[in-house]
Amino acid sequence: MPRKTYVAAIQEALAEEMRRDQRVFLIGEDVRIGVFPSTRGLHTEFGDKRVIDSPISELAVAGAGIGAAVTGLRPIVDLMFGTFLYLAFDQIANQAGAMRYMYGGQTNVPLVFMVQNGAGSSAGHHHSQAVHQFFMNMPQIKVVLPSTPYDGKGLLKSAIRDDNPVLFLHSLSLGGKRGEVPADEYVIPIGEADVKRAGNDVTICAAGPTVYTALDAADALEAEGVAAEVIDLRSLSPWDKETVLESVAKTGRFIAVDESFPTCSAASEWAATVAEEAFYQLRAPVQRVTNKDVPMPFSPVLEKAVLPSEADVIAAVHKTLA
Amino acid sequence: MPRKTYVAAIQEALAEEMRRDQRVFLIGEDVRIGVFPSTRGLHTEFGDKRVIDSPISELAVAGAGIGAAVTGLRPIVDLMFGTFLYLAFDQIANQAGAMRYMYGGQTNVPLVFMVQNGAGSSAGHHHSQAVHQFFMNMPQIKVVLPSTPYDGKGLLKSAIRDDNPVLFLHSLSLGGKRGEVPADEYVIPIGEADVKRAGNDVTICAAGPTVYTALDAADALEAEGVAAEVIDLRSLSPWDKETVLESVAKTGRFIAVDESFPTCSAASEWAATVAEEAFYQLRAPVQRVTNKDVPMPFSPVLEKAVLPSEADVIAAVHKTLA
Amino acid sequence: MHHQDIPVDLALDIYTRVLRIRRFEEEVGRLFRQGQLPGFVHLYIGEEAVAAGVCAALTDEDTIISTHRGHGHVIAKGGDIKRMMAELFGKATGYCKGKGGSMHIADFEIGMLGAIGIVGGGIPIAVGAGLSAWYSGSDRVSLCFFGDGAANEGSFHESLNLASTLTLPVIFVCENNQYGEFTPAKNAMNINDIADRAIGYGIPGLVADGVDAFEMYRVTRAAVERARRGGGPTLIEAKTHRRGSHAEGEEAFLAGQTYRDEAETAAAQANDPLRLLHSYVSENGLLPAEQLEALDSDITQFVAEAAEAARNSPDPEIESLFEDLWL
Amino acid sequence: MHHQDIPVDLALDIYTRVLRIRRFEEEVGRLFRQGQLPGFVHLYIGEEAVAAGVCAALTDEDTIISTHRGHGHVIAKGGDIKRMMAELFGKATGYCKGKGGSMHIADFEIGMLGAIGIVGGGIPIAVGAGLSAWYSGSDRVSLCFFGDGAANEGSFHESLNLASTLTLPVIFVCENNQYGEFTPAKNAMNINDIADRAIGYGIPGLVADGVDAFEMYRVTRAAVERARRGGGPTLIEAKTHRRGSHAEGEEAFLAGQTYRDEAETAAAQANDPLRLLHSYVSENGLLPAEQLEALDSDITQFVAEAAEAARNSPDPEIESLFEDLWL
Ligand SMILES: Cc1ncc(C[n+]2csc(CCOP(=O)(O)OP(=O)(O)O)c2C)c(N)n1
Ligand SMILES: Cc1ncc(C[n+]2csc(CCOP(=O)(O)OP(=O)(O)O)c2C)c(N)n1
Ligand SMILES: [Mg+2]
Ligand SMILES: [Mg+2]
Repeated sequence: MPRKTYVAAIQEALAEEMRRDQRVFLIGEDVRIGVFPSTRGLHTEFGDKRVIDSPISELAVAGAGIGAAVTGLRPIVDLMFGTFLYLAFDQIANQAGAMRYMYGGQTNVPLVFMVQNGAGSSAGHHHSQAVHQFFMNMPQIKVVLPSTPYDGKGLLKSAIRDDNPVLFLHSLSLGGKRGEVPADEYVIPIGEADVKRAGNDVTICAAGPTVYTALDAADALEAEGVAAEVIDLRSLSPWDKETVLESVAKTGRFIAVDESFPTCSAASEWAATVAEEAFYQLRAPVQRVTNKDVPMPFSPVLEKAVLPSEADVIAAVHKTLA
Repeated sequence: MPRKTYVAAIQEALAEEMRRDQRVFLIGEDVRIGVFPSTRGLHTEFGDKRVIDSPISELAVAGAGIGAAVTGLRPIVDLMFGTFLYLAFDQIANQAGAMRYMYGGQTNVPLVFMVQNGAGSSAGHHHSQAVHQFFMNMPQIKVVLPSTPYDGKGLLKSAIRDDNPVLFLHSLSLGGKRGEVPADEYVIPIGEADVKRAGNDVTICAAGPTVYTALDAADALEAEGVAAEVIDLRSLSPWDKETVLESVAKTGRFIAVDESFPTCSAASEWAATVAEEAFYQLRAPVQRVTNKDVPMPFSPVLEKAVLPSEADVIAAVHKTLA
Repeated sequence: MHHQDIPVDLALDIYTRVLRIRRFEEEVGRLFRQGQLPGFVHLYIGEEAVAAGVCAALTDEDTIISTHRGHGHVIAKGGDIKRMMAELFGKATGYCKGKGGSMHIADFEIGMLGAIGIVGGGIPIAVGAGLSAWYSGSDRVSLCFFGDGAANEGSFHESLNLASTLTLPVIFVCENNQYGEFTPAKNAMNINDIADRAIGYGIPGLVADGVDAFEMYRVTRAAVERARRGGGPTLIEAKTHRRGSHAEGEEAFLAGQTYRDEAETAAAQANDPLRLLHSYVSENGLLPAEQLEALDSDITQFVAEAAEAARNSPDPEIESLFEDLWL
Repeated sequence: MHHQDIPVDLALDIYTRVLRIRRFEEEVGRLFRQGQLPGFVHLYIGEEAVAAGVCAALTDEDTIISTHRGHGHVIAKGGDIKRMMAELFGKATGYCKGKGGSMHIADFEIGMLGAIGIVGGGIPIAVGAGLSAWYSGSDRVSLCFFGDGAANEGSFHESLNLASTLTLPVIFVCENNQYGEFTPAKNAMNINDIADRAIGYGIPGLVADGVDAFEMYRVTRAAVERARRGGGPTLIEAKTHRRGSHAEGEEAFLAGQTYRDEAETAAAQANDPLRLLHSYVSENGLLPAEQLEALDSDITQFVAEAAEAARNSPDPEIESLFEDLWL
């Protein structure tokens, strides 16, 4: 199988879906030139109408995506950084995330919002926050966050084909990661986790960049004779509770690794769910490994210290086994 | 002690703090006439400069509050309904919630954002969402949600005197509730829960309107011989983990009752924390009682069915005791 | 006075739309006062000529987006009074099966893409509907109603600019009814005409008399033609008057406080769009007096029946909570 | 050419500000290319006359708010080059102890209330600083820098309108450097002059030559006087040119793609604000040639020393993570 980078796989998903379906188009700031390489080259192939550079107007661009979606198109709205969604928050939470329901099923919103999620480029608070937890809370928005080129391509295709609004999160820090991507057409269903590493001693749940943190920790733990199971959720909403609960039934120990501010985070959700539904299988308390509870600092050493680290995960595993 | 309504107590806190400190002022849409009675009458006493009607421009009004706060004033920014904060989300998350930290402690943002939180007026999705979970996630924002006139007044005073940004949430559905409010000056520190009812069998954690849901359930359970402890968190961020953990140490059973969409909710946070830190005291799984996971419908019967009910709480208690 | 350019059929059509809105809103006001309606209700009385004139210039394919004050837009676009009334009652037979309510009526069959309870929230969505038409090469036009208050929201600015840069077929109709809740428009902006804001986007901005349904029709038609020709968006400011409360029952809110300019209110009363149209129709003999009366009583009765039917409709089943979530 | 109204001291002051910004930014560009700086860096080269002229018209009490492209604003307002450089390196000795970085410099001591990385995010905050002055009866003025791209954000619209309705002492300086990232301003709006948007708020809107520091000084001074007199806000559009990249290292982003109008770039090169000022200062004999040279080499050396000091400064302690959180 050909090996591709994470961004190349995402770019490929965009190009293939735009070829497949004339209703799919891309709109956002500088998507033609491509601030992120994921949209680069699409303008050359698809032209002005299908790759639209917008003014810097997140609220209107998000809303325009919604209006286009409810009138028959399948927009991909690229808003660049996760935090820029804050400017479009109303359109996502109040409109995209409710129109179908609010209007009694008269319409649907087949729309993908696409942004980079989380830290890693030492760009300070305004460009380094993870935002998935906000959108997971919304009842009518799907959220995905792939960690590999394979998952990135397969999930983006599913997101574009989904008849509901999907927030597709990608990670700048994973952009250059390479992995196998089949030449043949495939999709990855939204809502299915992937066990990235099997193990019987402890279940570690992660998504996006933290999958690698968890895998690195699992490698280190192997040397100690601890077999950690690393589940890459891939989809955050809906998320694959079943796979996680099955794993915990086997391991009796659970650690949620999540790049985000701790309170009301995805890690809180995973930990609460496991505590609720696998209580009698648990042999030790669930644990959360998240960002430290501070805004994202600029300095690379501070940024690194804020993010969940391999050492944090190992410490949590040691604690759960103690 | 005089008995006052919840809104009257809030209004009193505003008036007293504005009298006490010339730097305190109020800005928002129709705060003079008072869309909500909490701001009524203040304009008559304090005049145009201190009670400012703004255009319908949530983002700018929130930002103006921040700019005023960092230059020496103590603004209260009333944005009416919780969902309207979505339009100001950037200013809250990126600016108010980070400026002090981001600028290395050079400044601080003594600012209160004030909105009505949650459902209860059958006004449909756009006017009925609870939003506290979003702001609890932010590392540099405090969040309070009082359930009684006494708590409302005391917490609002603390919020206004706090040197950091505080989101003060109040509840339309509690507006007419009456309770004792001391004539003498008092404040309630942010971060302290209040045990609204003591009991040894199960710990029920709630805030705002769900405190009454929990208390009603506790009344009904008493008849069955079950003694539920109802903790009113009052402050959601920071929240009083200690009081909750102490209670769980006693009861061994925990139920989080939270009016909000379930995923990544405050209930998830409370449940995860208890599961993490009180695991060995727990005699049954933690449980969450939240909204059903759908946008807020308009119809009163549907709205009621979405919200956490007394029956839901009782069912959870039965389950935890089974 | 006779409007040469308004054929009899059209004049009667517009008159009927205005009348239907008025009688509907009057009934809704009564129902609200009687405590029969849940939630908030914002009436369109005094502003009917805007929706009626504007929508008469649209085809069934053209789409509209509306606001919290949206009943008139639905009716003007040809919506079903019975289903709307049922929705106001929160019933299963309503437009949105009781999930939307007064502030969230939609009828996608007739191009009414929905009322939005967030001030300014619909404007970008209308830009998207216009983008859709432009993208597909359709000659559909997207039209958006919003208030003077909404014109101070960031969404207004971003949306008009976006529509302008892409030359989209979008018509922005600002219903300047002089108030946003209790705040006079002139306190919320330092300009006389919101239409002037069009200058900032390089698009035409027109002021129209929102009490004159025919003028609304004319300016809208010109904007529609321009949009269909690929000429891009237009901003139309309709000067109109909100006759009654911001929201029904506001007396309780106000608790004796006032915010209205009495003289202005009196002038607005005198300049009633329904009365003006009625005079026109009868003075020019477009319809005999008895038919005019019959039309009115038919509509009045129809609305009353709609209320009766709505009242007697079933509430939504609790199970329906989990329907209409995903497609 | 001789500017009668610009005293020698002032001309030299402005010249010095421009020169300091230029030498600082050149050094930062070098450091970035050498991989010494973390994060994103946006240089102000070509736009120096705007910050220098504008800030020369402000007192130390007046406040400014800046953007992702903010180094020039800090220097023009009298900021400390050493502390800024240390912040760019993310060091403990930086303005924000390493927590802010290039896009988030602030110096509250000199009324520099902070750079904001969110496009348009600073505009409302500047309105608040103006509100503060108005509230306290101070004659302080609040000034806000932002780009042509930011003028399409909702925050621009809401902020100018809010400042206008309250008649606040706020000066909005739009640095129209012709691009927002890779998008020409003219593609992102259908108007020639952003200043025209002032019409929509009932405030003065002026176009100024952003290459001419003295003109920037003059229009700002007039706006400041107006604001201090209680005349309310002014929008000033400075026509300027971003000489280099949107962000340093964009060649990698671009991967061979181009977005610039070559002729325009050449014209901008020819119209360099530093060269123009240098000619003025030397041709009018404001400073002898050798002193001019000494000034330049002093600044150059100072900046190099700042870089050296920053490089050798300690990283923040990990414990500092939990400082500066609450007051
Ligand atoms: C974003 C937002 N802010 C505030 C409100 C509360 N609100 C509802 S209607 C209204 C006034 C709107 O004024 P205008 O746009 O002129 O419309 P009108 O009611 O006059 O038709 C306000 C402030 C809201 N629904 N949404
Ligand atoms: C809200 C938001 N959207 C997008 C961006 C990404 N971004 C950073 S700078 C920039 C261009 C800004 O253009 P302009 O306002 O003209 O400022 P200039 O860079 O030209 O000085 C963009 C789009 C951002 N930082 N914030
Ligand atoms: Mg209005
Ligand atoms: Mg620019």
